[in-house]
Amino acid sequence: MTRTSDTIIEIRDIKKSFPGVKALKGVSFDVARGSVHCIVGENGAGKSTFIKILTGAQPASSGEIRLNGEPFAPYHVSDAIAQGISCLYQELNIVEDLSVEQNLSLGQEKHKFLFPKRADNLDKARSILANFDESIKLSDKVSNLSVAQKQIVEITRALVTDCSVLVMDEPTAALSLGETTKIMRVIERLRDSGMTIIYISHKLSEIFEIGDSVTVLRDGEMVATQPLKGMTQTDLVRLMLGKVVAEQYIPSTGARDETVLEVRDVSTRKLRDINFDLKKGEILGFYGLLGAGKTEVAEVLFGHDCRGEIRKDGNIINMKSERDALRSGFALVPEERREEGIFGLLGIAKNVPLMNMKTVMKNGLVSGKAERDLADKYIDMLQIAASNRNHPVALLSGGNQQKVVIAKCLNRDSDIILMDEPTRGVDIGAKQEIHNIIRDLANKGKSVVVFSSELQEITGLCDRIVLMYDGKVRETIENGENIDTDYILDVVAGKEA
Amino acid sequence: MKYLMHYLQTDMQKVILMGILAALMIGLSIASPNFLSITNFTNVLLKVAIIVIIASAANLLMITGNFDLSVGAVLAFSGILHAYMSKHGVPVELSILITLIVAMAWGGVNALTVSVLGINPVIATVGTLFIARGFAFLIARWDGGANIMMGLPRDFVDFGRDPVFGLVPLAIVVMVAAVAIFIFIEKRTALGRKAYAIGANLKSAKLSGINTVGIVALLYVLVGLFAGLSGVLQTSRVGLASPTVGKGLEFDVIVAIILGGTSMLGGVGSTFGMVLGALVVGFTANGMVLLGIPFYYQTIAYGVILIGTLLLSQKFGTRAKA
Amino acid sequence: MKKLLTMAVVATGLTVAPALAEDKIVLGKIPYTLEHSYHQSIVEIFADHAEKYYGAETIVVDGQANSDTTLTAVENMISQGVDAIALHSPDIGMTATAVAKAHAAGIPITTTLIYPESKNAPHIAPQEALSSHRMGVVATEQWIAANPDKPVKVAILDFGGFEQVVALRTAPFVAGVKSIAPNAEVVAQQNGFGNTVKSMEIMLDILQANPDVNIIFGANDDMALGALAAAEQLGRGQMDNGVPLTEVIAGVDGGENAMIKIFDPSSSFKLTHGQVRDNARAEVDTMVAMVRGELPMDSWMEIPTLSQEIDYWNTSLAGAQRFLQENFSFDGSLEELLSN
Amino acid sequence: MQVQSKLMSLVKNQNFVLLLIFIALNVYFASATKSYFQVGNYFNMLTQNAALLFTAAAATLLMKTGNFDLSTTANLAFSGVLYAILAGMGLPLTLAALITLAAGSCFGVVNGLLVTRYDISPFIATLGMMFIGGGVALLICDGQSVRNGLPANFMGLMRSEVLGLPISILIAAVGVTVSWIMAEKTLIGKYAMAIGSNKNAAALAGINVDRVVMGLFILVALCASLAGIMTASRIGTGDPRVAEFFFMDVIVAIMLGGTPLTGGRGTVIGTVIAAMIVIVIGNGLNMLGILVFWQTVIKGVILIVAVTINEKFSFEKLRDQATPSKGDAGAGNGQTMEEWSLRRGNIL
Repeated sequence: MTRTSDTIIEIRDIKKSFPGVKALKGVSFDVARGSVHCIVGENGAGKSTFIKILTGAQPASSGEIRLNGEPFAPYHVSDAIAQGISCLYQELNIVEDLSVEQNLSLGQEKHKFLFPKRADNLDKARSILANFDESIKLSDKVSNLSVAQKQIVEITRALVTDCSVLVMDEPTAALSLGETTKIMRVIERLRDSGMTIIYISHKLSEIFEIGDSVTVLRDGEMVATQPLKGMTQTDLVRLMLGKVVAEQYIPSTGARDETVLEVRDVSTRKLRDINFDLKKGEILGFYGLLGAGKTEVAEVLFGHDCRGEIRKDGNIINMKSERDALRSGFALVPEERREEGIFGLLGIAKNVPLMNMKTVMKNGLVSGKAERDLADKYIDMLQIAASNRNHPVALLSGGNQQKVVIAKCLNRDSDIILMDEPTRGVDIGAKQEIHNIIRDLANKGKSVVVFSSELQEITGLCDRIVLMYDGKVRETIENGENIDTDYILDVVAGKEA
Repeated sequence: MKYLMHYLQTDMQKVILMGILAALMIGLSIASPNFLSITNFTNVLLKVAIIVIIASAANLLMITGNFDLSVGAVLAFSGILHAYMSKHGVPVELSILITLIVAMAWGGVNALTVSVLGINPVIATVGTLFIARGFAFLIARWDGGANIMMGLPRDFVDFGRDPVFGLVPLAIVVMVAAVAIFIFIEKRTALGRKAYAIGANLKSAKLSGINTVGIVALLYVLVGLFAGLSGVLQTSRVGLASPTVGKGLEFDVIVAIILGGTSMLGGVGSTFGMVLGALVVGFTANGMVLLGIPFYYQTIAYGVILIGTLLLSQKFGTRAKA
Repeated sequence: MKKLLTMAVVATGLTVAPALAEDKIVLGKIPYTLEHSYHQSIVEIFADHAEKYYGAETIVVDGQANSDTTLTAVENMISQGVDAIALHSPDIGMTATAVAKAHAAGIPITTTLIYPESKNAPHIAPQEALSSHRMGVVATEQWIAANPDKPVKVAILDFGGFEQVVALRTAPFVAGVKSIAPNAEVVAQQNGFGNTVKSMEIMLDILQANPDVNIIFGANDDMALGALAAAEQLGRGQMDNGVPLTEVIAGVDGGENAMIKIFDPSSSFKLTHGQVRDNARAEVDTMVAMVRGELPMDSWMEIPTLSQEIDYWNTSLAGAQRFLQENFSFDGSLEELLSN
Repeated sequence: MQVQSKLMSLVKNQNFVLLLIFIALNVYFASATKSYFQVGNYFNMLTQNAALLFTAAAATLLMKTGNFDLSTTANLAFSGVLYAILAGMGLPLTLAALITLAAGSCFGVVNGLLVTRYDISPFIATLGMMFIGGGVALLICDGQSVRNGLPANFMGLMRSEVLGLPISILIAAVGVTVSWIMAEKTLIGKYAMAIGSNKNAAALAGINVDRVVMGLFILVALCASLAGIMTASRIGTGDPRVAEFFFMDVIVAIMLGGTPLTGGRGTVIGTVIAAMIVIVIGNGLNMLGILVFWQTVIKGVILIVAVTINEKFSFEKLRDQATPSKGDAGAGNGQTMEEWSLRRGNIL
């Protein structure tokens, strides 16, 4: 009786303001039943706020949503779930200390006087899980699962509750390529079974791979809603930014003939016989799937215990801690910006010198003036958008936070800078700026090691690329005009040469 | 004016404390004719001196996200130890020195358990509290009584009672010095900067090469030192060392720090705010005794001020931010 | 395992487990709190006396000034099967419960200082009220004699509302004061928590609000000493060779710390009263008599002991020296200490 | 092989280790003093600490959410005094008890409101209530313990026996069992764990976090209030200064039992065994005639050593094996820095 192309959700002029900020300035569009509807926009465009309203986590200030033609104004998350809208948030929202089964029913248990009744949908849950990943058992403790597996548990949880609309907020942000592909297949299967999916992502390739239509938000306003068919990535980016950003590999200008770092036969519990060199003024990329050992290589270079030999400028160095690594001339921009990079409560001026307090000390004391000057220098140099250098860094946008972390790292003035996922969760404009900063560094004679799970970033940025698979270095290739991305994918996916 | 607005926005709690303090001053001046006098202010300062001296160090410790519940016991232990040694022939100066070293060792125990071994400070420092308090009683008992007073040499008491420059009591001088030292550490030294960083984000601090274990350990030792110093000062001033002193002092210290705007989670706070917090508590207690109010109202007032200040600053703090 | 080892080592190192020999009488003594020297002394004399005169064992469990802990101690002693219990309780109501429990188990019990309203067990009754009254009289007389023009103003430090402290100490003291100076006024009464440092802080505030206070009573010596320290800090606390100048301070217990001040002619802490030895002996004697069946265990009997009043003007130094030796196992010389 | 691995996992089970310690202590005390290992003594220990047992069991649930209550001592004293006052006024004991429980639960309501509605940290909120409650307890009786006009059956509650068991032991058994059922068999335990482990996830899963936390604060307050009634009935008077260290004992038992202050895990069984260990040590040392000051020292040493063993040996190894590589662990904690800082900015 209903056609698959009819409208399931109508959104009419949704507005939301927080004290001092208008997060949404009137958003209206329709979502077709059984489609994958993507929402894109830069950080701060209002995507997260919109999702929170749609899923009942926050009320809208004004406007109306209709679900299946009926007015829909969820008062609480459980209202939305009861009416068939489930959401996968950007952060994993499962409870590590509970089992898979307990997580699947969390908050939705049927009960009598708070005693849970035996779940009647366990078989269903088991079969859904098996569909995605047979190795996950209902009795497994979630803390023992990988990130992708946790994500699958979250998806399963939504499916078990019989939702008709599944909202996914950057589900692949923390996933490796292989795992992303897996999730893409899952989404396709869900769509084919008639579910409506609202999909939010920074990764344009994914959107074009699975999306049917797209809504573009910019600064809290809806810029466009249109089918993806017939659009190009450039079209979409233009809509998002109002300007086109193309990324092309530009080789570093340095001579790159002096070896500053030699890593020989380094092994840990997760790495086997790692060998590579790093030249002065070079950007070296590490690429591989999640679990291939990129992060572990970064850890070894930043003072983690290992067997094997690391030579810097020809001398064997022996590092036992992060502080040893810093002393030996390494600096790290860590993967988890919020948890390992910034000091959210402190202002930019206090964040920047923390890796190298000497730069703001005069006669053994901290000089306020030196601190301010230093902060201004980096705000200027890295184009950090902040109204005030004492503003808590936690209140800055993701890209600007990342720049603060980089500034802190640059201030160390180390010879070798390690960057683990330097642009994760950063919007496209800031990403470009960060890449320029990295190139600049290399051109000034620093050596940069970039660990990234984004191939585009690696090929657009690095002079040489180390390909990793299963804790081993598979191959080191020179970047160039005609780099073969298909070949790279084959190597990191473990395909034998 | 603009500066004032900025101040209002960022330091709401301090403003509220100043307001409470001003209201207390005005109210008490009207209610009690004996309130407004130099001796009374000296009394209040002497009373809060012990709290402020310890809280100066403990404040920076809390800024790193840690705290110490053993300060009261270490204070009692140090007082008793100092008295015991002085009584049994150790020169007062040497005795003070040894006491301070032992007090630092108590801080070292906390440093070891909390900072190095990573035990939760609640349990670890309560353990130290029990041990130090138990030994305080035992030392007094080994001396042959429940406290030590008789046979203390004259210069033992003189140390605590003789005013500095014939004007200011030593405890107040030490208090001012402690506050000055820690404001200085907070504003002008790498130690202060790093303490804030540790409290703001421990993991980032580690990856930035900050010696997190060492700094937290150092601060525990400093808190021990200042608790010991307070014990020596208090014992000397009173002229009697009792193992029962300082019960509940750990809460007084924490209340002063929290009232002053330091977060238990670390990362924010200031020595200046802590001093304000201690003064509010001190003047409230002083005023209530001056007015002859029974002591249990003081306990209630304590709780009301603590919760009330936080609620107020929350209310006005958010409004100012909006 | 480590923990167990620590436990074992520590415990065996410290224990002299009292062997509950069949033929020996075992006496249980529950002091109010071992944190005060008065109670440390009484425990010592108690055990000594029990051993010397009756060959009896003593088990001591601290009541820690807390009715819950004290009752727990009573219950545990009952289950340990001691022959008799001596209880110095912090609370009247709880004492009734403890006595009832001991009697239900057929164990004789004595109470000290605090007795249950049921009045069904022998009670050691130090005559504190008498001496407190006398201190009030002496202090007021001395003050008025030296300062006839200054009306008597009293400040009191107590334990915060314990009724027995009111009945035995503060109320009789005030009555004594008023018997000499009917217009005397109690201008401040605050909780000194039985603690010298707290008392000092609070007395500073009291003297600030009421600078005309001239008689101070601390409901134990620790509080009186705190009051003295406060007075000294304000440049008071002095006497001119025993003639009151600024105020007169009185305490209770009579330990050596207090005594040395009382007999210092220039200090204003001048009176106290106390009794340790007789209380301890009376407890032991009564208990053994009950165990032997010479005394009924469940009928009221008051065994009065003198809480000796000691003050600078009426007690000789030799008398004070003897008091300390008898009650606090004092082995020094008061005279020598005073001359230092 | 299998037996061995089972044995290994048993050794790594924290509760099993605690149980071993408990048994070892009993063996030691039983051999060191003959008055220890007797039915009467165990009855004594349980009667005296019945309140601690069921309050700690209930507070375990609260601690699992990452919250705790320092005001239990104040509540206990306040409730005991109020109960005695009401009974002394001639109210039937049942009615007096009900009114007292209602008044005592207000502690939980205020604590809960301050923590959930006003985002004040549980330490500060309940510390404030500790001061206020303690003051009010002294205020309503003017600092004097209440025993005037108490009915003859005032102590009946703690004197009566059912099937030869003192009623207080039964109350403790029922209380502990109820808490255990709540923790293990009902959704409350699961929700408490979810809230402590990942508050965001719990909220987004549709759990009313505030209501659960509030409910548990009230539960703990009710237990503390009942503890007050039982204590008053046990000692036969409403004493405002009773059980000074009750709150500390409760928290120590919970933490020794393996529930961290931050919540997320822990068991009622662990708490109960840990509480029994604390109780047995106190009783045994008294039976051995060890000076109270040495007992204090020993208590401190045991506390530090036991928690060190708990945290460093049995548990951490388990965790190490369970935790996947660092890269995977990242997104676990739901509370983001921004939220933290904003919240802190508002509160402090």
